[in-house]
Amino acid sequence: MVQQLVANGIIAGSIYALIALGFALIYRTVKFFHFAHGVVYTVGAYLAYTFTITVGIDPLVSFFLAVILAGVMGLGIDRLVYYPLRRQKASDLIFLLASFGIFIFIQNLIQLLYGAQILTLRRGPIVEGHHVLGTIITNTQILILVTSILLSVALWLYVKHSKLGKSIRAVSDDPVAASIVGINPERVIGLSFFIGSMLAGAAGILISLETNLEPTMGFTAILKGIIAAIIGGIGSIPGAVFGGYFLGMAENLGIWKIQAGWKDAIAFGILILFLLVRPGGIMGIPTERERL
Amino acid sequence: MSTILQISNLSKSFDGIQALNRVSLDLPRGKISAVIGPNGAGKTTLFNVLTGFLTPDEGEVSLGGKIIEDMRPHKLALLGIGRTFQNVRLFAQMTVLDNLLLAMKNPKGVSLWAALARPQIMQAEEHANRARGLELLELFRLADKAGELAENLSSGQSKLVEFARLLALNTDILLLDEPMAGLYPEMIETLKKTMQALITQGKTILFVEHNINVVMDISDHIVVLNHGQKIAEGPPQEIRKDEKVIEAYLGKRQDASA
Amino acid sequence: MDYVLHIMVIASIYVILAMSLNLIVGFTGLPALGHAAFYGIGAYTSALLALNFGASPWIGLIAGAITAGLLGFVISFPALRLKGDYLALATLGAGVIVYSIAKNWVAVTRGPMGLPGIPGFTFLGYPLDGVWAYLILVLAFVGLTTFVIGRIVNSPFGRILKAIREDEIGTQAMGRDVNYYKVMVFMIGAAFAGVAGSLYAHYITFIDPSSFTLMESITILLMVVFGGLGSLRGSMVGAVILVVLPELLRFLGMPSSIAAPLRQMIYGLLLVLLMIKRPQGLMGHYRFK
Amino acid sequence: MPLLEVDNLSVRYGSIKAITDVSFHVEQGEIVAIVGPNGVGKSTALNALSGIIESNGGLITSGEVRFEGHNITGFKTHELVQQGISLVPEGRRIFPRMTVIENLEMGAFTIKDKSIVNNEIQRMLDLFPLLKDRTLQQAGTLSTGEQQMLALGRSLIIQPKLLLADEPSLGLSPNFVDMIFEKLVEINSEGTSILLVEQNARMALEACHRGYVFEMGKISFDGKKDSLVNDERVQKSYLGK
Repeated sequence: MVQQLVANGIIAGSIYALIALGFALIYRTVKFFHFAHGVVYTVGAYLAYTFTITVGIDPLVSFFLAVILAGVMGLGIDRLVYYPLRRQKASDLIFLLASFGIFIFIQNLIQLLYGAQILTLRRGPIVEGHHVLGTIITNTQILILVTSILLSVALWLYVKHSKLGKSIRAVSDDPVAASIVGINPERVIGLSFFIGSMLAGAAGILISLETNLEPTMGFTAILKGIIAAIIGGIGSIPGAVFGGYFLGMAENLGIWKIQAGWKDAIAFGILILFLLVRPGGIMGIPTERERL
Repeated sequence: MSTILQISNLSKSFDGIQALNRVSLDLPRGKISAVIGPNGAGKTTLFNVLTGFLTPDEGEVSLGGKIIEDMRPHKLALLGIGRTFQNVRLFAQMTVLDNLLLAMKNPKGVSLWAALARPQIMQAEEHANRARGLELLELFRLADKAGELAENLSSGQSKLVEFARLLALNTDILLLDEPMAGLYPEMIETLKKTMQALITQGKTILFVEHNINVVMDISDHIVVLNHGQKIAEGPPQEIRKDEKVIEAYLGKRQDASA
Repeated sequence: MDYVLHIMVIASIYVILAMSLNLIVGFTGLPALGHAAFYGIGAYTSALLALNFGASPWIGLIAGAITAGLLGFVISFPALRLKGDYLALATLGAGVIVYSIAKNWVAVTRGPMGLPGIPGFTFLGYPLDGVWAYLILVLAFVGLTTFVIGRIVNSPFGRILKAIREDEIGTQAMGRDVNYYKVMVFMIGAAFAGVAGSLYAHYITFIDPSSFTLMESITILLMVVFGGLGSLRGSMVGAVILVVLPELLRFLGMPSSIAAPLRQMIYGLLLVLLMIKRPQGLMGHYRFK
Repeated sequence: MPLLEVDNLSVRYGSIKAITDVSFHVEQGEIVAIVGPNGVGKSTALNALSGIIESNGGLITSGEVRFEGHNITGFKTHELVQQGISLVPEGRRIFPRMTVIENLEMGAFTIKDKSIVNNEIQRMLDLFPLLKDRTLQQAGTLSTGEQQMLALGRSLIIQPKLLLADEPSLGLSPNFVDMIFEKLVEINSEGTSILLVEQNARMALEACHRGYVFEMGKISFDGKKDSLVNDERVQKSYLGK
């Protein structure tokens, strides 16, 4: 029982980590809560469904396409909505509300186009999983875990070592200083939206291999992603991964003795606790002190 | 000369910088004192600690001989230490008169109960406060701006309204953070006269200012900070000749070291 | 005709919700995203008292206001430490927790099955079972809310709230204890939302957790933002328009599988456009800082 | 033709006039110092020509800035690097969570050729030996003086034609102040023109070829090094008459 909960926690954590990663990457450069990140995740899943099931393209090719398009969509949201707000020097709350608006709009657009019914990407019979250390793990779950870890490591390496990745860190540290050395902060913001949104799209596709697609799937996902990012220390990449797994485990072990319906309450309880006690998160970058 | 505010061994560091380093000073009652020093000397930090917006790492402040225990900003304001801010903090989307009314004591009218059930009592008090607010604005010839939103004022007018608001708060000690910055020469003269008039009414002023001519002109006492430490203290004519002060401002004299 | 009156009752309940949220968000500048929690707790308190103890809806309404107010007291604590996005997220989280309780504490709330058969209001022994009668009752509470919140925001007390919205540090420098006002505002706003919840429960006679979701909180917030932060009249107009507008879709003969998402799409688009073009809303002057 | 010409520049922050009708220029090969007490608009002048005031909410209301004869008024900060203008900003603004090496790499962001970048980084480490043992340290953990060295190195890595330095001695201990000024003179002797904004008037005037003295948003007087170093008006502008 406990082993199975741990295993479930790790799988859930893999997905949370991916969403939190993209969210954190974007947060680093723009410093507001891109809530609509959740709907990019949904779109990723529905695009993959459309390409594989409706159009009938090879799954691997269609997943690849869906991920790229999710990235383009994130970039589009930034240019269309956030860029004008940045020009107006709007407050964080205005960004957040606008982000809610985008989320609601696209989620319901999906509902209109695909209907509210549950769709599935899975084909063929359900294969029984492998028995590992007293738990049952399916091939899909192994795929989720491995992909999540690979993408996390790839992103970490990219940001740590590539020139463009470093420019993301530079803008994150100090956008003005970045422009002093000749970096165009707007381009870096665009880059972070593109990469971050691809990660969200990938997470959406992975989860829809495991469970079903619903238009509202992005909602809980982004909330969990934000919580994971905050637990890990908002903006930190290893922190986001850690936060994702921590949250996945906490939720699943939390329901050991109580019903599964309390997962969300547990997640938000942890969030509020963190916000009040340790707002910087575990690997947090200290937020700049408010100056008088 | 009696001391109204006694500051002893105040230290504060943040972001790895020692912004205040064991600063002690006695603020003489009923005088104008100035804090000067180059950029980053710790002047504004000193103000922020004295008004409770920053908690000191060590040291204490006593008012009228008694150590202040509760250093929360609103408590200090009620105890009689009022301030203005370097970047003028008016309530931008409220009228000029409302800005002043916010500072005034209204023991009867500010409660929720008064708002709901006793509007007439509230109104009477409100009436008196309004009259007093207009009077204060008139001091700076700004009474005609009473109904204007604060965000529509020029920078000079904002400064004066913030000063008038501090007078409405009616504290014994006034801490002014760069009161002259952004003012026209005529306005500077008005403000200087007002500061001197306040002293004759028994108020005590401590101010930070970059306009050195004003500082030298109206201060009874000058404290010089550099790198968070007090490097000199005394009347204007002494401060101006103090080699340590000159060095803090202009740098080391090259020929002297050679 | 009854349909029109029904829409008016619903719109009036949203007017109360929007005005009470406006007190917190628009007048005091605290971004609260969990208003549906107060609304829900008022509804559940009132309904459970009536169903389990046969309490009069009037008692339930008062009890609902009190429990919601107490929840407001609890939720105000994050507001003392957090600002901006973080406060929004914490209140949103509190809303989700309350929703989870309604959904999972089956022994008391019957969970997703909801509470059917909630009795209606009576007045001096006469049941208010016609829509007309109920509309008058709800409008009376709209009047009460307008009176109380109107008095508050137009008093010296309200002036301090607006000062907090403008600049907390400046307000403290004026000798005002900002924390006290924040707690009070959350309690009052929550209490009125509780009243709205009670009115809703006894009107519809059935409640379940789906009426008190985060989406509901966002809808109420949209009404406030759309009408104008810091404008009570704006909240009235905002609530009425956003309740009536989607109903028009139904008149165009759209099936609800299209009308429902279309309505949400309109809300979403409106929110985005407002933020870009007119963040102060229809009748407001205040802009989020 | 002067390297940099600033004509009648006026800047406003909201309704506050920060500088009014300020004109100055820098000739090829010069160190030009702008001195004066706090809050008189020295940094504003520099930030206006580097495009930084826009992100601080400032606005150029009139005037023109020319570099090598081209009008560069209102250029974005990141576009100036392409012109060969490099800024050492006030408060250093190194990237605190990146290592010393990474800071230097970012300074070379506009250089495409990797081998050139590596050579230039090496050159900077030779110029500022203090940074050599700390290449992998997070820049935020350096001392203020070391951070200033790093900021200087980060700006010099592209071999700018003009270096703009804003209060490089601010908050530094005396031996670091000396070191910074020595480096500036050294850099200049290798051909980089420098515009230096400094509160530390004695050091700055000693190091420069020409200087301008700011008072209350305007230039009150200017002159060659020798005339300014002994001018009593300088001290008066700081400590009153």
